[in-house]
Amino acid sequence: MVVGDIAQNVQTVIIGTGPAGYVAAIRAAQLGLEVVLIERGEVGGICLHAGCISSKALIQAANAIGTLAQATEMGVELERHAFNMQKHQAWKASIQQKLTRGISALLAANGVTVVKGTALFMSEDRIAVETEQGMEYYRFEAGIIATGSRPQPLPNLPFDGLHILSSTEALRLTELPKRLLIIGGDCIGLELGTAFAKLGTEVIIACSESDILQGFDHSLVQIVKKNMRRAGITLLTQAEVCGHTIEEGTVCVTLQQGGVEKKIAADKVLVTVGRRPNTEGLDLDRAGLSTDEHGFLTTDHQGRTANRNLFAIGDVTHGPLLAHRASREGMIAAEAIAGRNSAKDMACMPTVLFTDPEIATVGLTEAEAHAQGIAVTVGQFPFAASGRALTLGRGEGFCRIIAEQDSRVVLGVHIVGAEASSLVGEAALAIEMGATLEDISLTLHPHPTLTETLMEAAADAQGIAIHVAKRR
Amino acid sequence: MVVGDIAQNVQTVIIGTGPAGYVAAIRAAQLGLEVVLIERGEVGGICLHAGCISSKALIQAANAIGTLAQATEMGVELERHAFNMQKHQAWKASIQQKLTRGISALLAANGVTVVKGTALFMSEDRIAVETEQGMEYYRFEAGIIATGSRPQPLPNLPFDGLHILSSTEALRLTELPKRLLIIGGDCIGLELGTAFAKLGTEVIIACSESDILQGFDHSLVQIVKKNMRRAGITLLTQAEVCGHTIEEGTVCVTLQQGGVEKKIAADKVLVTVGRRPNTEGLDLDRAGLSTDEHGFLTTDHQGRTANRNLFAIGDVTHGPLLAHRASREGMIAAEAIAGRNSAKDMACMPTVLFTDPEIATVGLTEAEAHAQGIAVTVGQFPFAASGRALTLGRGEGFCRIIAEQDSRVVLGVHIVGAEASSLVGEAALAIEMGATLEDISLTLHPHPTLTETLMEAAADAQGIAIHVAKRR
Amino acid sequence: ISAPILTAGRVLATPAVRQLARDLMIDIRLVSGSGAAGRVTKEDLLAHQRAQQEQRLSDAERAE
Ligand SMILES: Cc1cc2nc3c(=O)[nH]c(=O)nc-3n(C[C@H](O)[C@H](O)[C@H](O)COP(=O)(O)OP(=O)(O)OC[C@H]3O[C@@H](n4cnc5c(N)ncnc54)[C@H](O)[C@@H]3O)c2cc1C
Ligand SMILES: Cc1cc2nc3c(=O)[nH]c(=O)nc-3n(C[C@H](O)[C@H](O)[C@H](O)COP(=O)(O)OP(=O)(O)OC[C@H]3O[C@@H](n4cnc5c(N)ncnc54)[C@H](O)[C@@H]3O)c2cc1C
Repeated sequence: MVVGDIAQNVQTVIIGTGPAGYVAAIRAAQLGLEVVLIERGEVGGICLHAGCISSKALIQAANAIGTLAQATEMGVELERHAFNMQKHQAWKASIQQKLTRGISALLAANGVTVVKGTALFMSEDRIAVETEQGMEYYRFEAGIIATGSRPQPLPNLPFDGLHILSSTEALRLTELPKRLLIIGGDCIGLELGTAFAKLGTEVIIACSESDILQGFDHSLVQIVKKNMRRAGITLLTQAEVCGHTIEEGTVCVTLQQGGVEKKIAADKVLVTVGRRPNTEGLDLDRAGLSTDEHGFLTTDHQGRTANRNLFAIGDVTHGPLLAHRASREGMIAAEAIAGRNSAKDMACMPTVLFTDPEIATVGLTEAEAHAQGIAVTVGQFPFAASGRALTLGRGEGFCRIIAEQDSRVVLGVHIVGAEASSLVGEAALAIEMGATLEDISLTLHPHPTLTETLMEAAADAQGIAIHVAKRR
Repeated sequence: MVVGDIAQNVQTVIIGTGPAGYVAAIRAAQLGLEVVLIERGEVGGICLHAGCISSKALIQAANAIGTLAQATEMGVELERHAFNMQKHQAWKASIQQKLTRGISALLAANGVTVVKGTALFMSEDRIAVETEQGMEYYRFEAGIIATGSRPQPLPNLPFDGLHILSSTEALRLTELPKRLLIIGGDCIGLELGTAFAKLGTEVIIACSESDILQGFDHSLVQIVKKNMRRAGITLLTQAEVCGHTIEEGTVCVTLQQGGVEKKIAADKVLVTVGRRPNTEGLDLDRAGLSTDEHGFLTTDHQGRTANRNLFAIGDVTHGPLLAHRASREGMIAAEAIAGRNSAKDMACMPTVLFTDPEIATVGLTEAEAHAQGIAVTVGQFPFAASGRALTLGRGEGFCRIIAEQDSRVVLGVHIVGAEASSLVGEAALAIEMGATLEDISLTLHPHPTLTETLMEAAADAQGIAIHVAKRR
Repeated sequence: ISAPILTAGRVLATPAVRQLARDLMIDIRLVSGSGAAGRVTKEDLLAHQRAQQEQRLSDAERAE
């Protein structure tokens, strides 16, 4: 790095160390670029510190308790159990520490310079970083904006960090709430709500839509809703927040549901009604950029913004707020900066929900295929017919496959059931490879495993499943 | 079916209702063939009643207890637990019943005639079936031998069903043994040994080889051995059985280990030193067939024996004793009989071991590739670097990928770690599709899931893994 | 929420082949696939490239 008069010249500057930014930094460094990576908080971003990893730690603790119930059925006799949230937080912190250290070590091993501070743009090719030691300035050949997103507040239910929480704060609780009201029916609310309910909290989920998980196939959602009911979760749909009061540590939220007012008291309220990109305060206009009305940046197939030397990746850009999208965009942007022909040409983007059971979906749903005018063939296999699922005590759920009718090329796979998050890898590969139904059904899948559900679903779509009675 | 003078004429006769036979029957019926399926025991074969399913039920109960230890770490506080083997057997029986009924229903729905009895050959195209009501005779156009296998006894440690058990009997115990000696280091012994150890039995495994799991990559086995040690299992290698005595309910087995004699006392001894095909008593010579010295039948790429109208599939034939091989051979034989050009042309045959952690392997190992003179590139990713594995409390294990050096076509994948049995589906599809390392690393794998381990291993093989420090 | 990038009439080719097409500056939509279900293979790309080069050569000859 050459220290200039005012600004240090650097090949690549990246703002944000979430799964978008740190991955871009490592990839750029691998390709021989000199990289300065700027982070105002902790290395790892939301994903590591208040997102994917922390939520999955809580979910797994809750699942462990769920396993106890199954274990009883299997012959394991147990006496009482309790959940120690402080111990849980310590365990989670140890994982986060391990992963944060790992990322820092990888950044160091690749020669990436990490600067602690808050970045903002000075011009089209310069940024300022406010560090503890004062301001630093960098002039860059290429820059990447990877500043991520933060929880969206509800105007009439603003976060106070004590009673009205965002997901970030809910994940930092050191005591299990007795009664938790969740506003919002998206995946974050459902994942956390299900976990808290299993851990012993009384959970009420209220969403403004006609059902939870809008955009997901209805039949997948049904399976999850059944287990939510079993976990004792109350679900209120088409419910709008009208107002709230806080008295003696209890929040009382007034909801409007079909013209009727309902008051719900809870010791904590979790609001998960979406996320907002971190684009304010960056002085993007000085870099020649502007966002859409919601604050998101528009980019091309490589992640390039309207400013040719500036890229934007991850949650700040349009698209699903998913860590793997963020990381992949990071790789592609880094490769583009290094002069490669990489492009966001993925045929599909898997989505996994760590609900109970897990949902994993990739590619088109039947409805989406119909909307595109594609004639499809559909096959399905229930986990109840899988010997492996039964021995896991997890006979609920199914695997569905959707293929183009004539070519039999796989267009979508939708799984709700045990280990769906691990099964979806094959489905994603199938779609990217342009595999046909036959390719999947002719591939030997080991017995007794859950992978057989995809094989059988593919066979079912051809009318030749062994373990499904003829329905044609 | 036309009732003839002595023998009923039937298009297809299948002997045995294991995963080979019942699958062949359903497939043949789907293709319009008239099928008589003969079974002397229970529908479902070893797989369902004393193999895959029953062993996995026990393993899962043991894993549930394993989860308790992890749960403690995660913040779940537990009081004592115990294992009730009778309750376990009842649970397992309910699963077996469900699956047996399912198969019977599928057979009925497909119009397959199931005959209860023991079959033997009368001639090249006739069999006799000894039923409770007397003898029945069938003249067939095509026949399939799917009579499976049974445990191999040790001459100086013969099964007595009380103290010296086969896997079948070990799986039917209604009380947990206090001390269990297992003779044999193959997967059946290890799976059951690990499960019993976790459930509270003191387990000693003795094998005659220099290590357990001969044929598996050494580094995979190391991970499993570490967890075996943790579960308190004692492993004795290069140990030969010399003799035994039984006194007051205790078996005392004398082993010879490196010239030294060792006496081991146990309340139960489980002998798992292989399996023997069920080909005696079938009067195969009358059908024009003979077996090899071990009793196995030789078949062609469709499963056809030396008698063109007779097929043999599953455990009675040469090859790994695996249920999915059996089922696939069943499908192929049925299709061949129906005049189709199906063939056993699988590029790979996955093997899954339900050890702790699970091992799943498919395709070539490095050593096998070298032996074939193929230059390979290898990539590896540790579960310890997977956020998902850590939140599962399962940071042990790795995923390794082996590709042809020049073409980068994937030749083998070897996984030891959590949910390996679900992850291997993608690996098998990759090999069957002729996928390259790039195909896998460019496919978007969802975060945070264990599927990322394969993606990272594929990237590592190309020297571009994000989460692995450079080692080249 | 789920992001189907899949569209009707997409070119069937594996991720590695798609990347190779970009590296060879070939518009993969113009390549006819010889693989199963019309999949474009690496060999198809190389054949397309050869054909393009021959075309360019003969165009150049004609221009002379
Ligand atoms: C509870 C929860 C659960 C989730 N679960 C999943 C899941 O299971 N799977 C999944 O795929 N996704 C999940 N997500 C979404 C996922 O976390 C995000 O998609 C992902 O973190 C986006 O990565 P990013 O790098 O774009 O941004 P972030 O992870 O938000 O990182 C942005 C970083 O930039 C820093 N930054 C911002 N502004 C500046 C500035 N001006 N100067 C310097 N630094 C700055 C921030 O401090 C932050 O560290 C979850 C999210 C939440 C909240
Ligand atoms: C403990 C254990 C665990 C295992 N775990 C796995 C695993 O995880 N994965 C895996 O892939 N494989 C596993 N196996 C192996 C698997 O069970 C066999 O490969 C599979 O059952 C073979 O199927 P088959 O149909 O060839 O024979 P079988 O399942 O043995 O069925 C043969 C049937 O034929 C009947 N029969 C035999 N002779 C006659 C006759 N003369 N007349 C009428 N009927 C007859 C028998 O009663 C039996 O029902 C395991 C085996 C054991 C013992």
